[in-house]
Amino acid sequence: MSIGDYSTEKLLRLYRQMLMVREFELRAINERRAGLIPGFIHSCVGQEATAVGACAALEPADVITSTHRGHGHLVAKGGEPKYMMAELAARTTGYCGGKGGSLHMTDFSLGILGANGIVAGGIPIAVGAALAFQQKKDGRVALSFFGDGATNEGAFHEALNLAGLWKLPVIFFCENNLYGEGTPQAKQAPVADLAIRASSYAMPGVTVDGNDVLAVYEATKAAADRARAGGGPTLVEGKTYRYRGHYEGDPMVYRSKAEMDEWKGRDPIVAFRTRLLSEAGLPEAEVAATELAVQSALDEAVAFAAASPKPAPETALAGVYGEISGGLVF
Amino acid sequence: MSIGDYSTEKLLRLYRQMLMVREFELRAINERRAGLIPGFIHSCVGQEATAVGACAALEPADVITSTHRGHGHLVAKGGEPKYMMAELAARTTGYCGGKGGSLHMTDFSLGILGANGIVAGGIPIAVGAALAFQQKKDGRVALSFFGDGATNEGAFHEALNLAGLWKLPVIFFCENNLYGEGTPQAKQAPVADLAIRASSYAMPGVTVDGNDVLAVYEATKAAADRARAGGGPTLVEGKTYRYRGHYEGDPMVYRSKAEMDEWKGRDPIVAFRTRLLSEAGLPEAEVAATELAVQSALDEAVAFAAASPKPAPETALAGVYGEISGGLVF
Amino acid sequence: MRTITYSQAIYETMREEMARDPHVILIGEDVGIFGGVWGVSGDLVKLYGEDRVRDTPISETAIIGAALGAAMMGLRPIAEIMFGDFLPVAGDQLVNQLAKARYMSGGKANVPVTVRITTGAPGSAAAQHSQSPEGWYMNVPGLKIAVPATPADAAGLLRTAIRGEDPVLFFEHKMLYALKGEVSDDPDFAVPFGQAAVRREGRDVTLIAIGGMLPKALEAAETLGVEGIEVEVVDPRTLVPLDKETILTSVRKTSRVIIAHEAHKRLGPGAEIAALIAEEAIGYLDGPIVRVAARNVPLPYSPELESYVLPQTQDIIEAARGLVRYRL
Amino acid sequence: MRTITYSQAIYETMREEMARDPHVILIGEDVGIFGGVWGVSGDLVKLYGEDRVRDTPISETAIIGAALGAAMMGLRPIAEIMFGDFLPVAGDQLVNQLAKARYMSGGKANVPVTVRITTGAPGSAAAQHSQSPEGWYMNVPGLKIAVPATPADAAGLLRTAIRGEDPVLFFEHKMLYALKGEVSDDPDFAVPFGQAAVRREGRDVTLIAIGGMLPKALEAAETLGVEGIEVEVVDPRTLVPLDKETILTSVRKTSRVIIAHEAHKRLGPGAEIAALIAEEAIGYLDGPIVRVAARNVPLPYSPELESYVLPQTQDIIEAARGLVRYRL
Ligand SMILES: Cc1ncc(C[n+]2csc(CCOP(=O)(O)OP(=O)(O)O)c2C)c(N)n1
Ligand SMILES: Cc1ncc(C[n+]2csc(CCOP(=O)(O)OP(=O)(O)O)c2C)c(N)n1
Ligand SMILES: [Mg+2]
Ligand SMILES: [Mg+2]
Repeated sequence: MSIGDYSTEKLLRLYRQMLMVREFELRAINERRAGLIPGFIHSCVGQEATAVGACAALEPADVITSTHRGHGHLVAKGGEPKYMMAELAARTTGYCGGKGGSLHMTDFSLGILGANGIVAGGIPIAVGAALAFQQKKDGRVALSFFGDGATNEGAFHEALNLAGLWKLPVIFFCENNLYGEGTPQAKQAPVADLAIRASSYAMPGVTVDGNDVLAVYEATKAAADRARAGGGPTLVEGKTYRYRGHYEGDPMVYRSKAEMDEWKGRDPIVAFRTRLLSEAGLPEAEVAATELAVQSALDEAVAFAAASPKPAPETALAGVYGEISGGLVF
Repeated sequence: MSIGDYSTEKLLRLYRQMLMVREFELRAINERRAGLIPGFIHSCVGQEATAVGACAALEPADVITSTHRGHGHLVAKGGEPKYMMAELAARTTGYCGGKGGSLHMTDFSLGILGANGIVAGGIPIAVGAALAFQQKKDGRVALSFFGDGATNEGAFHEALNLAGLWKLPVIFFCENNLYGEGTPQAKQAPVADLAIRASSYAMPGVTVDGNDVLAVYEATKAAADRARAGGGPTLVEGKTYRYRGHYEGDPMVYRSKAEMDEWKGRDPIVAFRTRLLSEAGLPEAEVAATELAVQSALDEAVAFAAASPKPAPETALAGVYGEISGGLVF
Repeated sequence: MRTITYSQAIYETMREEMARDPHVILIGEDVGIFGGVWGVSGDLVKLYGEDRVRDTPISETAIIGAALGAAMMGLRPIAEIMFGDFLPVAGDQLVNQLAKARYMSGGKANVPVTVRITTGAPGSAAAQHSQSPEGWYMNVPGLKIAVPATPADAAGLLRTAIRGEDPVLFFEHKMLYALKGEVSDDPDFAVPFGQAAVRREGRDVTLIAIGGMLPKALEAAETLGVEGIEVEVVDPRTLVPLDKETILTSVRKTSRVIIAHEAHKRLGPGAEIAALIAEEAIGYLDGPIVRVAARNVPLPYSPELESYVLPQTQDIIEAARGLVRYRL
Repeated sequence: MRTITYSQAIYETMREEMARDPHVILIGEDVGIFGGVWGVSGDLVKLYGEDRVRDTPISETAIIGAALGAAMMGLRPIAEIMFGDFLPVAGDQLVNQLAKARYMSGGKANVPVTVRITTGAPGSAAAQHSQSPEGWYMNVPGLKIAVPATPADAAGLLRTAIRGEDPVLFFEHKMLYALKGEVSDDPDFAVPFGQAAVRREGRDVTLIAIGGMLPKALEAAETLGVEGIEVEVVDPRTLVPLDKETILTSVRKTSRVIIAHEAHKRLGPGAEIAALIAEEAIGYLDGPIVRVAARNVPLPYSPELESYVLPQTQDIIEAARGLVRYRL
């Protein structure tokens, strides 16, 4: 597909989402410094195209599992910035009422089964969701995001094997940003393209430019179509890069400025904006309006979070179980 | 290599070991029925060539980790039938003084780091041994035996990745007997040749006829040579078949008599005996003498086990820790 | 009422619940054509097909994770873990995912997962096939833990687990599978969690027996009764939630407590029960809180060593005799 | 003597032991160039090279398994698990392999493995990065468990662990890393396992404080002292082996016990200590055995919720006041 085959609306939506992901995080980082946000933040600045391109290939009823670096996935799957910001600010109005924070945001109504603090922890869960879809024959698809580092966990292996075996409607999306915390990918696995691991599970594996939102979309769409048609799972690897530290505050001793600069020269948002104007011929004004809209949505989100109430301490005890039996030792 | 390239001594040793594995187990099964042996037994009858061929490629200082189906590995790595039988009979003279039983037999002096009751549990341990060898540069090699079913455990994946990454001197030997308990291999993984999984870890993978002891030996020898030369690990898959139940008593509802009969027609011991006589030209008398020697060693082993003392109950408390601090709550 | 084994009670409850609710599925190693290594799932695969009774690869992490994901999407999976010893292979999915999914989501995730797990020493199965992990996850909020000791409870607690909305670790003691007992014919027969059963009344000693220790406890109580020591045998039935009231009521009556379980003594489930009593009923006690449990060593293979390590009926009897003689 | 932080004490001990014995290696996620996510391993990779300080993939099962295998072959690995919450990812290798290797082999396997693990809530890290798993493996015979609460103990217990022959789970509390204290200059300075430390003497209440609770316990004792309640603060230092004698001696003296830990209350390590006291010193008690611990819910993200769930200094103070007023 060429960029001309996409509707203006679709292109703008991709652009808006990528921008929202980036600006949401930059705001959150600021608000954390300003004291609104108590917990730590793992940003995905630089990686917006994988989250947005992959989720654009899904239907609203499809589901995702996310990671510790999950803000992008949430926005891309339709997450509301104001509920996200409120969760980061630990407010009752946040996605988890302040109980989860960045690592655990969940919205079942949007098919977001949860960020996850455990590397590779969400992969088997996505496989389980896909099992339910296969069983119910409801045509839905599950997609699991995870990093390059996660592909070295046993959970990755077991989950992919089960999915390949049962031909489950699931997409395994590896965001290969070349590092797991401070350890380069080459020191974590002896293979450069992680998509090769698909062959152990008799499923297709494809590596795409993770900074090209359309390439990501197309690869994921093909995987989703195959999954929906009963063709089973796919492993998609998007090569990308995170600009900021593993977490905010990371001194980043493990990589060079030259490497970072090189990747910043391939910025997914800047590149896409250029293409929107030059190749797709979108008017600058429309693009600029989108940018303004993102900023004002974020102003609102921050204001909403700041104005929302903090949870009452005793409410910490609620929500552990679905059935509460009064008086029992829980 | 052709069979003519092997010394008579070597050929006879391979034959004796395979026969010992088989006869040891048949004796043990009998002795279990007779009441000498209290625990359960997972026999490897039919799979003797993988254990014997693989260990023949190792040096005495090399080490192995074994499985729940480990009697063959132990015999092949030099284990003494009498200490093995005594362990099965839960005597103080057994390999673990009666504390381990079939699932946990260990002899460090022979490089046997232990059978294992946990599927895939021994694989990371072998990798650790190989790490020590690499660190000490002592030229030793570790070999981990495991079944087809074990390749679906996360531990398999993590261990092979680490070994491939660090180029550790270790051999991963998969005894693919087509079943994990009652579940056929095809219902456990979507790939038929498990050696393909090596490619995820940038190591060579090879599939051999696991009923051909020389083929197993040669593949393992090549892997051991490579490992010793700093070339890193290899995944070797030997296709074979177990004749008896997963455990003694298994009703075997999951497979057909036709399938079993077909494999019995490819018996590794019978086939090798024929080749010894016809191709290698060994005199029948020499082969027969070997057979007699095995039987009398086993007579001795059983007598030794039966005559050995049972452990005193209180000795159950010893051997949990290396340093015992009197009076403390352990 | 019908008289069936503990194993049959579990099988029938699964069969009935699968008939009643198409969302109930069973996944695990060899649960299909093999019928379960312990024979419990029997012909379920013939009755409900390979789609709903799924043999899995040997992948405990994937089994628990898949059950969790499927539950979030509306199924009610029963996952079988063949030996409790293998639970740690699925450690993360149990501890960090299954247990916490609801809470982390702010209460939104529904997690109706029943994990059926065998427990206890079947005899000379050694250190990796004999453990009693009932207590291993009690320190992990979010899981419920059932320890049925009779066929009726096996059926009734399992039904509660399957129909409930929370993850349950359901421990089936291998040596109880053949135990026979009466089970209700009511297809809705369920035993609520958090209600202990007083299996025998007595005024002298409260004997809290967990899971596989119940038969031994009743045997000990019988012997002690002949000696004039009247033992009240309390079966907690679930460890989480724990029926504090029934336990404390009995303790207040007898003033003497023995807790018996097959798990190792150190920080086994009995430690929590003892601590609870020491916290809430200390003034009623006429003697130490005694735990009869496995010694703190891995389970050895040799029958002589093993029976020395495991708690025996005789150990309970001696503990009770000691207790009634005890003067504070 | 020098005054250094808890973190520095661990770093220096590793550095010294690596200098002393070439068999000591360090493996774990980001222990090399990153210097450890908690900064503890610092420049060790520069000092000892990538061969002895190995960054691993994110593979906790392989990390523990590799440490075990290497130890069997004569190395003395230190393995780092970044957050205690991740221990269950390596569950089988810890529970069924590392803990049991010696015993199953009939006592033959030597298993000198030190697993360094961070524990405790660093603040708003939520349910999967805040847990205190000190008790999770106490029911698994074969492991030793150290819970250093001071820089000196961090150094001394770590040296004992590294030089010992058994697997040790060494829990480093994240909120103690910056704590300063005096540490001996003796390069052989070691603190034996199984010897509790009485951190403050007192006749009214025995307060057993585990790991990160020690500073809070001492703070509470200070406040209570002003009120005339003299608290004896006992730091067990190791949970396995546990120094029963020091604990019981203190309890016999004060007749009142509080146990404080950051782990959840239900079947946290305090349950074993409480059960032990209830078993061996019941006649000395003038009141209930009180546990001050985290509530039985996963750790929430919100600071308000989190501090409600975690045990606070004030909770200890109130428990002590209640105890001295208590009449049996
Ligand atoms: C089981 C587990 N081990 C370790 C960690 C600590 N940790 C958090 S993120 C991370 C790196 C993950 O790398 P990758 O999968 O490549 O994702 P990225 O951070 O690059 O997006 C690590 C090691 C964890 N959260 N869970
Ligand atoms: C972690 C774990 N899961 C399940 C089992 C039960 N189990 C014992 S052997 C076995 C089958 C193993 O299959 P495979 O690896 O092919 O070896 P084989 O028995 O065929 O030699 C199973 C499932 C176990 N021991 N450990
Ligand atoms: Mg990464
Ligand atoms: Mg097999």
